[in-house]
Amino acid sequence: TSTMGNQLPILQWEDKRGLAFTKNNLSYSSNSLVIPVSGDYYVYAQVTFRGTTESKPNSVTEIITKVTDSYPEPTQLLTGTKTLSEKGNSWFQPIYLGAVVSLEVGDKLMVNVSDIKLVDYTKEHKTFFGAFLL
Amino acid sequence: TSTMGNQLPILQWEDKRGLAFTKNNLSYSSNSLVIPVSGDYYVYAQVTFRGTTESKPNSVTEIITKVTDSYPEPTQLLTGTKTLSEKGNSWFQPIYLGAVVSLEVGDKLMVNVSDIKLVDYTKEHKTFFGAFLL
Amino acid sequence: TSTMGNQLPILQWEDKRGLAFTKNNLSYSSNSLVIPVSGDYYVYAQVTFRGTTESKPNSVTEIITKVTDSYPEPTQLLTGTKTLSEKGNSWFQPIYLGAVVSLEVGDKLMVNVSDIKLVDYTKEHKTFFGAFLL
Amino acid sequence: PRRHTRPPCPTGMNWIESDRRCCTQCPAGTYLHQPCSILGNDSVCTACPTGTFSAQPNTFFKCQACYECDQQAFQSVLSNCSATSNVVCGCESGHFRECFDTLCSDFSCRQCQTCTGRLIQRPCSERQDTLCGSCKPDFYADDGECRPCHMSTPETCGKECQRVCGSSSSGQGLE
Repeated sequence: TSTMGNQLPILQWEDKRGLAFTKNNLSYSSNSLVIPVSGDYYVYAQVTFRGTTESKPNSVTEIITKVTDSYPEPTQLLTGTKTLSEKGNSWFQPIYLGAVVSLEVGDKLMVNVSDIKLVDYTKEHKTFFGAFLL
Repeated sequence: TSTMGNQLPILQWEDKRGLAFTKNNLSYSSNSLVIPVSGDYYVYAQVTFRGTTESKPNSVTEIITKVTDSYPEPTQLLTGTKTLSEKGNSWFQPIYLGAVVSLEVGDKLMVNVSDIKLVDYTKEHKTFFGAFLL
Repeated sequence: TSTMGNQLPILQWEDKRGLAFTKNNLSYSSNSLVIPVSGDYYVYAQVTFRGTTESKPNSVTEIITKVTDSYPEPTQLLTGTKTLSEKGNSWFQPIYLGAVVSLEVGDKLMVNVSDIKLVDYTKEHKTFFGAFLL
Repeated sequence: PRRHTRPPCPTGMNWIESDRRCCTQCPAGTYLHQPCSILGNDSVCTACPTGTFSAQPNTFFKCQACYECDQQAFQSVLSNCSATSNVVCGCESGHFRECFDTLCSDFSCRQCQTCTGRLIQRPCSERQDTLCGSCKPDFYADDGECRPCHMSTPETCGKECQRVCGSSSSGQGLE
């Protein structure tokens, strides 16, 4: 799992197969969406967390982060964080985030999570990430 | 309740009254939004589930599904699924989903839910469904 | 805290500093986004609620509301409401809402919450509100 | 930024941006089908279609959708949606409202307690459950329940049941 500085682990994404695609020069490389042209983008991501009672943390967190050449540290753009109280032997919890952010050409967007082992990566329609220029 | 194959029940929607509307040839028929022109669409839906302790399942699920002439089976585009742990007499749980998907003219979008009896249909601002062309 | 009629409390927002911005004549005044031109807008907001066990209510609610000159009462556009069942000494719960609504020039959009004391306003990436013209 | 410049409209009229003029409001129960125009014809108002309403004079281009009462939550219709008012929901008899927020705009209906064997301290009302009091006469408290005295045994026959089991046990003594 790759992380950056004191960041949370960074999710990796599929960008070609199934429902995944990139176009209009929005490209995907080293776990990031790379912004091709400056402007306002609607950026969104859903992560489905899941686990068993044994692996149930107090909370789960998803963060959409921006890395930019103009600033040495990542910037947290959007954060979804939720405490868990499920009791059954297995639990699952989706977190959706989406908003408009101003981005510069070359900026990189990534998704960090509190615990990569708890992410349901098995189905593309449960965990997804994207952006579009307004 | 209509279902298709081994699908979950399909929700029906109001498309004219109150906040509901369709335009730009995006039409609504037999429980589906019908895509008028091929392209990338931001598709979204929120379902508010609610019930009493007696009617509380282990989990609730919402799926945005695509039916297309070019493939005999429905395709799950977006899924939100959550375990429930509420203890009070009554519980309610919204699930929001939204993402960009590539669609072809004539494709149909619908919303499936784990249990139609648990859907709060009483207020249009709690349960809604839509799409727009980018 | 400002409220209107029998409404829930209205959130105040930062519209210039950090990630916040307004453009294309979409302006912010007296706790509302003011619509500059009639049309269909994708309106969204996330509120992160948080508290301790002592301050834990049965449920939390977020409502995006419209106030317009053409009708004397506010109209609820989108509502996210969830019962809480957390047991730990602290809890936090994000609610995201987003959909397309038809708006008229001069309409005002605001966000109401069930309890303003429970809103996490400390980090701009946890609680946010916006809209864009389609 | 460009200030929103337009003259205030006289009472009973609203500013219509698309026509940049004040137009007469449509009465409650209708919506603005067509704004007034420069030619002097007045606002054209149309009745709200079934399932929609407008409770106030307005220049809305659509009426609002009626809510529905939640049968799954044992709600009942207190008054139906009409062209001028939204549906009003309450609780079926024998139920009270459990509100979810300060406005009680969302609520579910819960069954009122029956206070078996107890005195009713406060009857069930629209917003509150029955408040049960102590055991009724000829009932005795047993593990949080109130049981009729005739079910008690000589051993459990407390002072509240003297009249019932006290006389029967002395009756046995006379035989």
